[in-house]
Amino acid sequence: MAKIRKILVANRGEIAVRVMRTCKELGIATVAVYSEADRSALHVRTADQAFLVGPPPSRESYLVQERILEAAKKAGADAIHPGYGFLSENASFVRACEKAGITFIGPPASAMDAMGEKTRARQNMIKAGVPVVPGTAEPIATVEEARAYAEKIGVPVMLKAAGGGGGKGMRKVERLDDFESAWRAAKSEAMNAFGNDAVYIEKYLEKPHHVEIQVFADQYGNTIHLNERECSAQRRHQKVVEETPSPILTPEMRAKMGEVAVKAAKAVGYVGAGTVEFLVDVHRNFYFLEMNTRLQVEHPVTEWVTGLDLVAWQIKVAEGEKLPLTEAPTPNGHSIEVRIYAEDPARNFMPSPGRISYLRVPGGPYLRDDSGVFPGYTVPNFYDPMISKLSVWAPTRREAIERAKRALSEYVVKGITTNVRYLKGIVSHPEFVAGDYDTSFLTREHETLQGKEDPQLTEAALLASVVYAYQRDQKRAKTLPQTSSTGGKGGISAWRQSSRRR
Amino acid sequence: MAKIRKILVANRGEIAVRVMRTCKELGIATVAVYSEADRSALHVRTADQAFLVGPPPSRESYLVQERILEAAKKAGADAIHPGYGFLSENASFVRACEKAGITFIGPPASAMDAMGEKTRARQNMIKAGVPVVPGTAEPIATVEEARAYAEKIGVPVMLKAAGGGGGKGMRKVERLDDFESAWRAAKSEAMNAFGNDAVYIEKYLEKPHHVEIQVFADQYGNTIHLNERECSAQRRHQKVVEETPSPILTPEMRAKMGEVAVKAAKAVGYVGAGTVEFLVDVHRNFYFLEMNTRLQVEHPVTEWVTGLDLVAWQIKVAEGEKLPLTEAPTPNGHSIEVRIYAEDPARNFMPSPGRISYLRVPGGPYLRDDSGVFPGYTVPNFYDPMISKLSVWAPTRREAIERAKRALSEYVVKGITTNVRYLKGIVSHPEFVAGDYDTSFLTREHETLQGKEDPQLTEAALLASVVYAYQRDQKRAKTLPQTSSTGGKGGISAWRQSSRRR
Amino acid sequence: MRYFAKLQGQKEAVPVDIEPAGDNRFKLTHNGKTFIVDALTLDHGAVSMLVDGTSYGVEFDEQGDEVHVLVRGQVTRIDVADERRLRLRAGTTAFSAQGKQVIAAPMPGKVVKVLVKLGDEVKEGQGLVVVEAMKMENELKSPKAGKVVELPAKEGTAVEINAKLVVVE
Amino acid sequence: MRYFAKLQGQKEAVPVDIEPAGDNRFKLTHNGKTFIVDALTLDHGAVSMLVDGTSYGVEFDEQGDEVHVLVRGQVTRIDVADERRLRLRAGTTAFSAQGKQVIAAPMPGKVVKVLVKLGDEVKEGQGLVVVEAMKMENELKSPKAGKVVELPAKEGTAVEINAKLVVVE
Repeated sequence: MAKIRKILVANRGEIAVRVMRTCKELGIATVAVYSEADRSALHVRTADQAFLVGPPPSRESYLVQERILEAAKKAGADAIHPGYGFLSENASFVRACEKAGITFIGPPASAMDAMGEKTRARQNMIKAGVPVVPGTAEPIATVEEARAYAEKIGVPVMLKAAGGGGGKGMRKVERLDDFESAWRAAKSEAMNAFGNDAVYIEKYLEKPHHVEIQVFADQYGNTIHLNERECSAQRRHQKVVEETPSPILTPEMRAKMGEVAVKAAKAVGYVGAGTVEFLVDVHRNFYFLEMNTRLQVEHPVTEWVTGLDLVAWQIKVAEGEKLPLTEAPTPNGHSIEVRIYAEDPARNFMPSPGRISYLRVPGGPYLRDDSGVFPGYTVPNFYDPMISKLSVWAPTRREAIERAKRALSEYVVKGITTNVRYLKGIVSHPEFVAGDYDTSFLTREHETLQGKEDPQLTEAALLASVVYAYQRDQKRAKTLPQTSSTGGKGGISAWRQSSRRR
Repeated sequence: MAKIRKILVANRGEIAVRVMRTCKELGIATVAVYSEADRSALHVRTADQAFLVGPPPSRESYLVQERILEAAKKAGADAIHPGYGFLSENASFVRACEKAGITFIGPPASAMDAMGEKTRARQNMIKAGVPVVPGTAEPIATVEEARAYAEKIGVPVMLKAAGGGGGKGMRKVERLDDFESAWRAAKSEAMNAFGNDAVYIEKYLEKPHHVEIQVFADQYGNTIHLNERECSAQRRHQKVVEETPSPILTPEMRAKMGEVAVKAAKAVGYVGAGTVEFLVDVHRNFYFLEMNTRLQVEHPVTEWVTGLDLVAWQIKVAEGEKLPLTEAPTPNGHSIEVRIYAEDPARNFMPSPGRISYLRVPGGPYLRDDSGVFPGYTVPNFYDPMISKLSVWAPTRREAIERAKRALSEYVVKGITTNVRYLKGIVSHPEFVAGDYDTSFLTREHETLQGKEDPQLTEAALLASVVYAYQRDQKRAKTLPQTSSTGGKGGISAWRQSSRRR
Repeated sequence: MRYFAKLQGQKEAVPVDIEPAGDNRFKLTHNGKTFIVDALTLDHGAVSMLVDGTSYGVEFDEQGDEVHVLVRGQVTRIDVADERRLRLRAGTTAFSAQGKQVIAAPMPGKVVKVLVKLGDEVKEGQGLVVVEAMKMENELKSPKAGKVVELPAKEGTAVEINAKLVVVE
Repeated sequence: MRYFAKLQGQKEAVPVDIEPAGDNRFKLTHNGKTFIVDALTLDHGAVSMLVDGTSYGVEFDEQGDEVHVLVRGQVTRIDVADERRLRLRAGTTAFSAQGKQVIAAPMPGKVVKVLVKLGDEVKEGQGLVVVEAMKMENELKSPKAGKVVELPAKEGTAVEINAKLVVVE
């Protein structure tokens, strides 16, 4: 098969940049696509070429197949990397690429058909003899039927988008009273995220762990796994912290789950990078949850302990190369990833888009920042609030935790609110440190994770704030004697002005 | 031996920050010292405590033992980490620490005596049966004697500071006419750097490689080596790019040199981290050059391929722990470090201190930025021009080179001139890529390394500059109608003003 | 000079006196205690603060009335002002002290659903509008039981931060 | 509007015409060729520039007359100005065109050695003063053969960038 010379990355933000970095190292030219809201985005400047594909809402830009393919033709790209989300798990797009004679870097459409629709996936896995979580075999048409089914199997239940994963269009229902609103939210989120509002129901397992297996397959049927990732630190079914190896897995379990994951991938003729997600219950039984037929956000932790570049592998497999390994490498050391979101944990994780006035990222040994932003960038409010992924490596889990805390203590983002302190709260929490935390961890411990106040630091902050205000006012008095009159909002606007002028 | 609870870092810049990072991960409190020129430096903010030790010149601050010890007592530090340079190889300081009852994190004074004075070191090594470069056994008193000796053994010769390494107080003399000025420069630099202007002479080997072996010893006589670093990419005897493994070493040579290095360390009763530097000639004979009795600038490349934290090891050895390894680990993959200097390669590497108006550091897989600066920081003109060390890792050397190029392409420093492009020129140069480059490489290839011009990029720059000027002038016309009158220097000052206000 | 600093979540603003003491030094007095603070302001809204030897790297981030102060990973939200400005402030905040409650957009986004009609009686905690930002839906609930007296929120419209959506009385 | 851009190392400034073309677009004409450039200025002296599909992340850094333009790792030093400013410039630079050569401090630092005396005859390339900055000693050599007619440099004194050290005529 021919070498790939130019790749269009059909995505935005950190993952677009991350893919382009590997392309650059491989000497492959890159093409960015952007919506009107992303003209100033980092991925546009990182690429060799960039094309506008429509208005801010993803449905009108990043999700419009024709626009993406048009850009690819204009640029003369011979391959498309979909990243994650958007069109990455859309089989019809894969077919459209084939028709256009452009290599889609990912699994064949058939494998996506088999796995993309979560409900069909469940049926396929049952056929393949893979254990699955009890639930409906099909999406449910009406809220009434859905509610009836929920009553039948009994709450808590999970509402899940059939069209895709990543926590979008997912809702846990604890009380039947909340069913309607949860249903509405799940469907509308699903439509936004995947352009498909089909939702189905699963029984909710108590205190489950979310453990996933990275699989990789070439075009010749060689399929291996690259060990697991522990992703139980979730909020709203959105992963927040991931690590590998999983602190709860024995070598035996790892081998068994890896074997099942490979079986699942082979059952659908999988090619490229994929992830088989499992729920592990308190008795350490594991159930197939879904297969993500694309690169995962959290792939860096796997890269840290294997020394591989998964994006480079994806490209090589798409070029028709054979897998360089024939079996899972033994994990080297430990890696933890934390996701940095533009959101305010203190205000119910309210998204906090806006201008990043100052940014200082951590440095030093064994850490990695996969960012999609830069100082002076304005985070738009149309897309996922994740602005960066910070990952660390260390020989042992204990050291990795200390390193993650150190790295987070160096992360400074100003102008918008982020969850940096919350993340530090998570990796410092005794339950996380002990290693046996289930998917209810973040919700249960919400209060503690906000972090408790250190009176010494509060006093320091108090003193500093007075010095700050004093110097600001002195300076203002000097540089803009007139503004005292302009303080329409009781001087606040004047403060802002002076801070801007600085 | 007792655990260390608080460490004073008797240094500045990136190495002070790097040491403090490890301390933080180990739960050890940190104390910074700073000169009047460093009040705003990053290491001051990174530390838990900070104390002023004197005026800008290092002779009046960082090199004043009493001041450092006074700060340590005030802070209640139980140990001092010297970093590299400054007091790190000063035996009298080690004794002063002992007297003060403060643990010095480094070798015992006796080992420094034996190795610190380069001339004594040579004698000791000859005793220990280690091959050395021909030269004077002692420092030379007068310029006349020195010149006479140079004439005797014949140019080219090396003038070297007896008091310390790191390229300071070192001059190569090609023509006897240049002898006096080289001698003067070497002595005065030596005095500045080590407070000792003793200089001796060595025969200069043609086309030598600089290959060094990292050694480590605990307090119980266990001494191992951690493989080599290739440091032949030098300018003015200042390392610019380092890598490991060395592309010219066979496993046999590695073993042999490692053995000799361990012998050298044992011969002087060495403890802690040290580096034995060798010159390797065209016939692959190697000669002892000197031993650096401290942490090296380039230690990160060794950390990348061993997974170790050498600073953590230094601290544990100082606490009396045994070495965790009993022999050299096999290097895992390949690592390259480039040193980012505030200097202008196009103007004879003129130092370029000043304010860093904007900084964007590279991110993504397998790279590490050890920086001592931050956006908005003013680089003072009193100290070493190195502002950061960028290192990368990859499974193979070829991939590491591509990654280094990619990382450098993301490094943006504005306000001061840096050698970033020059570094990219080095790692892209065929001779470097081929792997067999000697210490004359950078000087020989100076012109090529400036990089050649790409007309397409020049045209892009031309267009961009006009857009920039146009928008700037439009904005100025709007916001400061009056400044047209203030352009004292023909509008230049006005440009500056407007850019400042922005 | 006297400043008043109100920590987030606290009712009372505490007085702090400050006077310059040369170089970057300031003498601060806060409930009885006096501190000599060496505070070097860096040019990106940060201060390197030394309080007899202890080093604090402080980052400031002004957001409306508050300045967010980041010290060693802890963010403290402080509303600090001199007497004159404090008086001005008092005027503006008096309003919300009454029974009327304004529900404003907590972030820029899009109103995807309005769950009430003008004149509706609502319970405390009842959902009023759903605002979507960054693909997350956020249901804004009523802070009190009462009646919807204003309803500027329209489904499908984009809203700026702090835009008035609902008023409950 | 017409600008003149002089690339470092070139004698002649080339004329470039620019006119806005809506949004972030500009029509530029440079020796016969016309470009439609989509140039979005970011707020830290950078421009994201698209020239029919090709993306250039451009970073600007003003240093004196010149603006240093960083594009894909290549730094181009350009002196760009409109006609009025260009005329002003001419006046200031005329001076060095004469036989007099001013040797100025290339960076802030300290004069550690003055190697000549007032009135000395010097050869081209002869060392005049040694300036130390960042622990590196830099010997400044005479650009031409001539006579030392001014010598403001004093050993042991600190000097700012561009400070006049020696004048050779």
